[in-house]
Amino acid sequence: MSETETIIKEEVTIKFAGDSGDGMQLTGKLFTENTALAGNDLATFPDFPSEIRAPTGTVWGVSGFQVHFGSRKINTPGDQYDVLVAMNAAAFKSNLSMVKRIGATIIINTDGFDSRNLRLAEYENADSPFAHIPLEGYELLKIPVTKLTKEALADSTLGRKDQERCKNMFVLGYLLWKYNRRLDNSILFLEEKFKHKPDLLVANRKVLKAGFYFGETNESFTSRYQVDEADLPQGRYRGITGTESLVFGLVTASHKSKLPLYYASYPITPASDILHNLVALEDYGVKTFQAEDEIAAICSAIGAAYGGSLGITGTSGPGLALKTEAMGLAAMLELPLVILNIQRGGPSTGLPTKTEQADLLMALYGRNGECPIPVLAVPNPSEAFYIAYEACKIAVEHMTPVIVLSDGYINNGAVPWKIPNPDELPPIQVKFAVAPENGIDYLPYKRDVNGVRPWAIPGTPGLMHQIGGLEKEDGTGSVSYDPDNHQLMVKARQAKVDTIADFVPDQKIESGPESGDVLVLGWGSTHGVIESAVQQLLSEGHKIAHAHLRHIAPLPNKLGTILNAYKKVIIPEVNNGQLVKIIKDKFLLPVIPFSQIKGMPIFKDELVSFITKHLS
Amino acid sequence: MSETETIIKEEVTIKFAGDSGDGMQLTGKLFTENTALAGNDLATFPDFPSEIRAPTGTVWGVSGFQVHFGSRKINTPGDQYDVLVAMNAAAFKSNLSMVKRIGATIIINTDGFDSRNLRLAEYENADSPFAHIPLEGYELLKIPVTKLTKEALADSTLGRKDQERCKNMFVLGYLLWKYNRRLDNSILFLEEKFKHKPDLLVANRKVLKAGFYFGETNESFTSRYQVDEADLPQGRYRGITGTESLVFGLVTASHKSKLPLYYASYPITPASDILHNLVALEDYGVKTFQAEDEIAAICSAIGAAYGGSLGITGTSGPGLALKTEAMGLAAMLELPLVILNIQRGGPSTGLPTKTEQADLLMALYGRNGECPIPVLAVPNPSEAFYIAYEACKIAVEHMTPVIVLSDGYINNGAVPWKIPNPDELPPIQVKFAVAPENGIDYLPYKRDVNGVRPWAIPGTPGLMHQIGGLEKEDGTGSVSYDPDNHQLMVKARQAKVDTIADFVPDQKIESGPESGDVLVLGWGSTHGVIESAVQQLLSEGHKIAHAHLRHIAPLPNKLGTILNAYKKVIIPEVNNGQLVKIIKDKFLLPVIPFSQIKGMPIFKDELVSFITKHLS
Amino acid sequence: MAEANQPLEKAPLRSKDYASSQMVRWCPGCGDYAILSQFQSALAILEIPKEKVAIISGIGCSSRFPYYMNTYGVHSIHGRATAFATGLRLTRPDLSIWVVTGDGDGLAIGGNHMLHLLRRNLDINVLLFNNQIYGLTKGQYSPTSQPGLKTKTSPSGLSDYPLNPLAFALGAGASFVARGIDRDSKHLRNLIIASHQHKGTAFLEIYQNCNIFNDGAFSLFTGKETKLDHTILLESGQPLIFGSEKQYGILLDGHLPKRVDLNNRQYSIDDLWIHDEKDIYKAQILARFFDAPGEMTDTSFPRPFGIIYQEAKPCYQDLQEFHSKETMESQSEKDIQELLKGKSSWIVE
Amino acid sequence: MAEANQPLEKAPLRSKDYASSQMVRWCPGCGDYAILSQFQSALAILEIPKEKVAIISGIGCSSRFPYYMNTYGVHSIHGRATAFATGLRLTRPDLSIWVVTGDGDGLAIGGNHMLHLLRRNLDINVLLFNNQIYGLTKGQYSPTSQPGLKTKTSPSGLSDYPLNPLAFALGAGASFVARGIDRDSKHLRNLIIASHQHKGTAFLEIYQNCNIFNDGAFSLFTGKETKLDHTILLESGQPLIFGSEKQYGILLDGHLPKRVDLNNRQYSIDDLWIHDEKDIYKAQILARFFDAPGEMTDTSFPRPFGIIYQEAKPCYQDLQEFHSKETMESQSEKDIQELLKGKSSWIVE
Ligand SMILES: Cc1ncc(C[n+]2csc(CCOP(=O)(O)OP(=O)(O)O)c2C)c(N)n1
Ligand SMILES: Cc1ncc(C[n+]2csc(CCOP(=O)(O)OP(=O)(O)O)c2C)c(N)n1
Ligand code: SF4
Ligand code: SF4
Ligand SMILES: [Mg+2]
Ligand SMILES: [Mg+2]
Repeated sequence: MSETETIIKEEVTIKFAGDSGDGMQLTGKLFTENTALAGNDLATFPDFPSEIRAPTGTVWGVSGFQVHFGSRKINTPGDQYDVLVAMNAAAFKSNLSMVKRIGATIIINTDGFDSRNLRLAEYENADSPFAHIPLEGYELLKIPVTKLTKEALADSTLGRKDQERCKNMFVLGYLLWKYNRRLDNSILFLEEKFKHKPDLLVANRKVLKAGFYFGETNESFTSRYQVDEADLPQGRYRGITGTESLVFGLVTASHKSKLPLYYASYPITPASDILHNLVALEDYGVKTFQAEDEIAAICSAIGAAYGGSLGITGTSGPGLALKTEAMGLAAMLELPLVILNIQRGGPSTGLPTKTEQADLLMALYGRNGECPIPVLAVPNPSEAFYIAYEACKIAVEHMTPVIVLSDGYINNGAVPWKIPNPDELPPIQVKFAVAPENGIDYLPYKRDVNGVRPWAIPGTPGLMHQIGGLEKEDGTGSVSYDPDNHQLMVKARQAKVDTIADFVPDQKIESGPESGDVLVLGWGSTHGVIESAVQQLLSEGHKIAHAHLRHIAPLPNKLGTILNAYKKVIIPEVNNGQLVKIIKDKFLLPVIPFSQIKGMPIFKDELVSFITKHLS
Repeated sequence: MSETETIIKEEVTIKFAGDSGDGMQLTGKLFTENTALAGNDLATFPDFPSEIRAPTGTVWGVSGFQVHFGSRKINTPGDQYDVLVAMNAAAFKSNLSMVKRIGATIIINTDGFDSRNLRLAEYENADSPFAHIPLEGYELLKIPVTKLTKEALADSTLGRKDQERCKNMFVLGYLLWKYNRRLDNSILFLEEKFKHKPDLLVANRKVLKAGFYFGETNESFTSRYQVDEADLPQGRYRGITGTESLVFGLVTASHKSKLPLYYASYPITPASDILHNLVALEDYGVKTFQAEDEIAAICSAIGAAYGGSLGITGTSGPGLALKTEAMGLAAMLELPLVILNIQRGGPSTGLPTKTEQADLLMALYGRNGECPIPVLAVPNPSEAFYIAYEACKIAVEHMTPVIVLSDGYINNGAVPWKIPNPDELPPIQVKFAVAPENGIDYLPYKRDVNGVRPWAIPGTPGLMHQIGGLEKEDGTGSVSYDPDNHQLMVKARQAKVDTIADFVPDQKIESGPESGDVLVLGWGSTHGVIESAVQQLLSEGHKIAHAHLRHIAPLPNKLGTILNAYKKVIIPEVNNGQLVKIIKDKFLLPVIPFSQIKGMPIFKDELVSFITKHLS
Repeated sequence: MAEANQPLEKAPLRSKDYASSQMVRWCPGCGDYAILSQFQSALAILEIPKEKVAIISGIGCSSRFPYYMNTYGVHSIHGRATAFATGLRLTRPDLSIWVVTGDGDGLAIGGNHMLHLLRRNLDINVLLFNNQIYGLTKGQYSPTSQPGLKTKTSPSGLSDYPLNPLAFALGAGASFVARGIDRDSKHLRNLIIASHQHKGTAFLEIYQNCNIFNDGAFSLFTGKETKLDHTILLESGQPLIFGSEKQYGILLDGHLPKRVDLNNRQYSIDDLWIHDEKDIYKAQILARFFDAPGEMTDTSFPRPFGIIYQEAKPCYQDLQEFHSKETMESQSEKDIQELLKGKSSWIVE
Repeated sequence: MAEANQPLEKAPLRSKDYASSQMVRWCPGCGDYAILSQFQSALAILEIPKEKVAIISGIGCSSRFPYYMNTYGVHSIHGRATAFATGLRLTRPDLSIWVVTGDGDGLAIGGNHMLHLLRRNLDINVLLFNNQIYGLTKGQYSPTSQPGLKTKTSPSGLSDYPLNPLAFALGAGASFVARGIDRDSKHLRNLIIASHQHKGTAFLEIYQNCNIFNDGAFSLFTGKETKLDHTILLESGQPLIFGSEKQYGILLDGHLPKRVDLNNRQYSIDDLWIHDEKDIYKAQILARFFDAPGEMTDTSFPRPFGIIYQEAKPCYQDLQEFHSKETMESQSEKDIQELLKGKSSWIVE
């Protein structure tokens, strides 16, 4: 064993990249699992090709998995890579620009850089992809991974293809060595996975170890890294994606409220995974329905809500556009309904596999007539659970449709998650109407002190009533064309939604002082990058703070006071400045937009330097 | 002939109200035609029942026609009536609240107030509907119209029903007498209408005259009114509804641009009339298509635009909601398309036959992703023509979908209209792309100096290209997932729309001084009522002005300067404050909203008193 | 004992108990009145408790229907009643669910949801009021309007092919397809009852006269003089006979339908086609008695009324593993905690 | 003279001239490749100038099609290609318009526009790539997926009835209904050619293997061993014979189809059903060789390929008074002024 220096690092971002068939997702997941058990905080983000199966070796076909881990709090999957693993030339080409300029490590599988691969990756000079880039500052490790894998399996009975397919384990083994990890839990995983395929198990295990020992024995590589345990709150943890977190929030709401969950959806990227997850939970009383389109999905969810279920529908941008008319119906019927919108790049079909925050204004305003609907936004995968739960609570307790905005970045990203105890969640109060005993007429639109009408479900004797999308008379719910009644009802619907602000937490500061030079105000998936940027600037001594909106309609109480406590307010968004409009309209403050609309999360460095300019 | 005093009036509002079968629409139209020929300025508004044919005698079945005329400029159909003609108890009941408190005349057909009619109108005390109202201050004329009609036709061979149906002519005759008018042109009209039904002609003419002579001979009624000619600009005039005006604007744009007009729509109140009108214009090269739904309508219009036609689609609120996804496609394809939205009361099905301005935010923001689309608003029936024309011009010259907002009030209202000369309209420049001669590749997304891409229609040799709703590469239009390209394109689409501000007139003041205490800023159908209110306040010596937005996206140049020249800005809207949000966001000005959401136009008096409060 | 504990038997509900207190606001003379009344009477015969009935409609004159029923009712949005009802059905197996829709609502804007409802065969009864016009929006042509019809949007006569609702329903895989008409009340009532009794989606097209915008659209089938020669009432197991004097019959010449005159002795009743609701091939032929190809007049074959096709096939709910509210309530809190914990978790201390 | 003035004859276009320069990005092995290549070859045979071809698609793997054709092409939005094409067709009688769609795009979200396109009979050719799955969104079931299929959204096997696309099309009133399959290239090419030649809407369903998410869905119809026993190629005027040794036939027993074994001598070729594309009743029966009622296995009848039905009926454009661009240009400015002036106007001096 050679002498290896061990360098302690606070945080590291690794990107595994290869062809769709190279098994990079699995490599990433196993590395992540190992990382979590090592006690690090972390965040991950997969990066699928937009084609189903693009031709091997092309840039279109590159699949990647990014993991950011550290001994400190990790807020994002990282924007630039400390380590890039490139299994072929196309993976190298499409990821190089994201590698840190200084001190990064690039590990390439030299067997993926033969002339065929270089040509497929459209390298002009098919001989040397490295000719074009200044490699000073990088640690470039060229390893013939495929060859070494095959050598490790010299005596295996596996066919060539199957042998080659083990090469991702070589990479994993090598990286586990490099980050001072133990092999045992990855071996356990392989044993489980290949329980019924002993020859594959043997081969994969062999290659995994070969990668690890390659690190130990190969003299040329001298440094090894160590990332210490993070100081996470005590408790039981698991890994979770944003999608799972959302789904668990809904299912938990269903259980706490004792309302059967009905989820209706039409497949669309990136929302489809919610349906895929919920379909598997029928044992939890979940009923799913794959509708013929988004309109049918939402209408059937309203029908389910009318019948007394927790009606939920989910989609992404173009699908939300189709649901707008029916959202109006839900608002008019004043039935509980949760609408999940997992944003993606727009407009139109746009960039289906890329992330964006550009559906905010549509969520707030995209309906005919005066049609207020509460809008909540998920800040990160962990909190998706709580937002989903709260959305259900608001919907049911305030008899209103509620929109939850998330995005592809949150839903596909994964983090370690402190498993919540459902008993500690606030209860969800459901009050189904019962027939008035004194024989007086039932009034389906008689509001309580919070402006909420009763929920009377079919099947209940004595509560027969007829409702619809036409304007309704206050109290009785009959059709009314009366001018004053209309104004009254428009205001009543608005008031009902506005009142919700009194039932949700007041706006708070995430970090930083209560007043100062700059407040960075965010919503949705910019949470992590803003938090990182603000932490950095705080550590540099700046008077800066971070506030993050979980509720955009109605805006939480105390927001105005907070905004006014800073000299400047900066709003970073992955859109052309949508929250900016809301804040300017509501508070008449000259907030400063920072927008980056590139189908991916905002880069921390760019945000930091933008804020820095405004700090001076 | 009795002595009758003739009182000169500056302006008068008459409301004809009766059962759906009482012929009030015809009475109103004939009176209006007579009024126009008398040289008055005027505006009318019909008020249909929301039921197709509600049971006779009920409040649901009341049909009305309102006409406001004067010797001064008339801006609205009037909010309160100087004269109410009530053919039965239900008509009386449902219109009474709109009659001016002082000095108004109520003409009732006593034959429509028998106990059956009173019961149908749900009068509690079936004997006297007048018991409940203070009739001091009114001039109440009780005329047994039905009886007098029958008497006039004593020797007619017509059946009883047909005889009774002539009673609207009695009212018309009487009112023509009351306003010092001549009978001849109404008689001409009857002669035309009943050309092939001589007995009906004879009867109607007889009753018309009977009504006229009833005024002349009946001693009890002493005052007669005279409204002098208004000082209208010289020229040839005709009567026109907002719908017709819009339609003519579109057809004229088609002719001036030499682009065939393709109009696709799905029936919906109040937009259907546009389709009804255009269907009749096939001889003008107009192609109409009644689609299976609103989505098919807009998509087919985009298809027509792709093929080189002037593609237009029209709808009302709920239909616009359904078109949102396709609007995104049109924006992404950057094809010319005009989308007419005739607003009605919302949300959801709402108040289909009532007016409202609550689709503004949806028009601006109701699409997934960053999807800017120009929005124009029609201020009144006369200008609908010019707005429609301009919308087509912008769509074609800037290769963009354009939304035109009108509403039920404008589309159904009618005014005298100075007939425009198409030669005097600015030309519409259409440039279809032709194949590059030098053999270089055609670039479907190469923008000109104004950010506009070329229009290359199928059938043109050498320009074959493929486009779609996915993000496109700058220039080539190929699918692109490139981060920087996406940001570039988002900004380019926004810039293209913003640039339009330089091609439309700068914002102007409609009336009042260039600076002062209050600016009343409006958009859409509040034009008339704001103008009237401001005129009144100006005449009272206030420093007040009126500005009206015809373009809401992009906002016209110079608007900021104008807004800042007044101490206060008041924005009256028939919604919960939608333009208010836009102006606050854009100019950070604490504008004052005045909103009235009653399914009908704002009342001038209420507006005046609101403004007055802010003037002191 | 069990019997002694039962509540006193309530008086059976009568037709008028199903009527709401709302004033019915269709045009006087509209065919909708007759349908409403047969519907109320059918519910009374079926003895369905009022609170167990949910009527979902879209938008249109016909879709005002729920307001006039003293049951649960939703006047939803245009074309989407079928989708709304789908969610209700999937979560509420206990209710009697009716969709009331029009030719515009159900076949223009709502055609797709109708298609998929029929395909899925959910236990929902669809009453499609076909007046071959858009009534509520005041008289535009609809997808079922007849060629040549002059309407607000076809002022010089319609030049569009009408949809054949029964052929459409069969093509969609419907398990119950029937046609009734407003003017034949008892027959209509029986069809409504049969729709209820059918498990799976029941598609009942009802010809309904709109006396304002399309008066007389079906006069051929209702007029005293024409009716008997132009309609045929289908009855299971009975031969296809029609005509003012039962003088006509229909037989199958191989696979081809043929109209014959029984008077001319060439054919007798025994040669005629016997109606069999369960025969999809026959149903497909009957559905074409509408625009029979090769026949240039629509009078060659009589218009069939009654149950064209009925098939007992499992409905969607039976197929899906159905999770009722009860199932859900039996889930303990422990389950959800297990779910949240997942398969692999670790402890941070 | 006229001839002398004509431009030099251009070399005829070849199949590959219709291919765009874009790299085709379907999964290796996807059935879409074969369809693309037959389409290009059909256009070459038909000699349609590239610029006269417009291909409109929705969203889905199949809907990527236009990018790979060197013609005009629009990759529109999900389910709306038919509607988009409708507007293009109504305004551009000169183009050859093709809609390319999938089972999800054309029959789930786009079912209604498909229905009304077929009803209206506009002259548009629809190629429906049926892979019985949602490919692009990575493997959810579609309205044509087979019962029991395990997909991302039916992990324990699908319990939903599949739509029968041909029965649907016939029910919608389609004038041309055909079925092809990716693996039978020449047959497919001929069907594409026939679609083009048909005036009116041509509905061509193409079975297409999605080797990633639904591999082998049609293996019964393509596998060497099963193919001949499970498929039948329809040819006008020819008897319905199939089987590895042409040993099976189909005949009509009255109006009922019956599968017979020619080897057992009870029946001969002369007894068999002769295919007649113009016979709607036969077409309706053929369309049911899919889920033939009363038959519990789907192998009882072979799956028919070829033109099921074809009817010459006027297409929408012929019916509508069609106003071409020329008509419009012939309108003088005076007309429009007359229009604006209307019937009654007056002068203010
Ligand atoms: C989204 C939407 N589009 C259009 C309308 C207007 N609309 C209401 S009912 C109707 C058609 C009514 O026809 P039908 O369904 O046949 O019912 P009928 O009135 O004839 O009974 C239309 C087009 C609407 N309410 N909503
Ligand atoms: C409005 C909307 N809803 C959903 C989607 C997502 N989506 C894209 S393609 C598709 C289905 C594809 O299936 P199919 O039409 O059969 O095409 P295939 O990929 O199988 O060729 C779906 C659901 C979308 N793009 N737009
Ligand atoms: S318009 Fe026609 S369908 Fe509607 S209520 Fe009147 S008669 Fe009936
Ligand atoms: S996912 Fe299926 S349909 Fe799509 S390209 Fe791949 S193989 Fe073809
Ligand atoms: Mg109808
Ligand atoms: Mg498919």
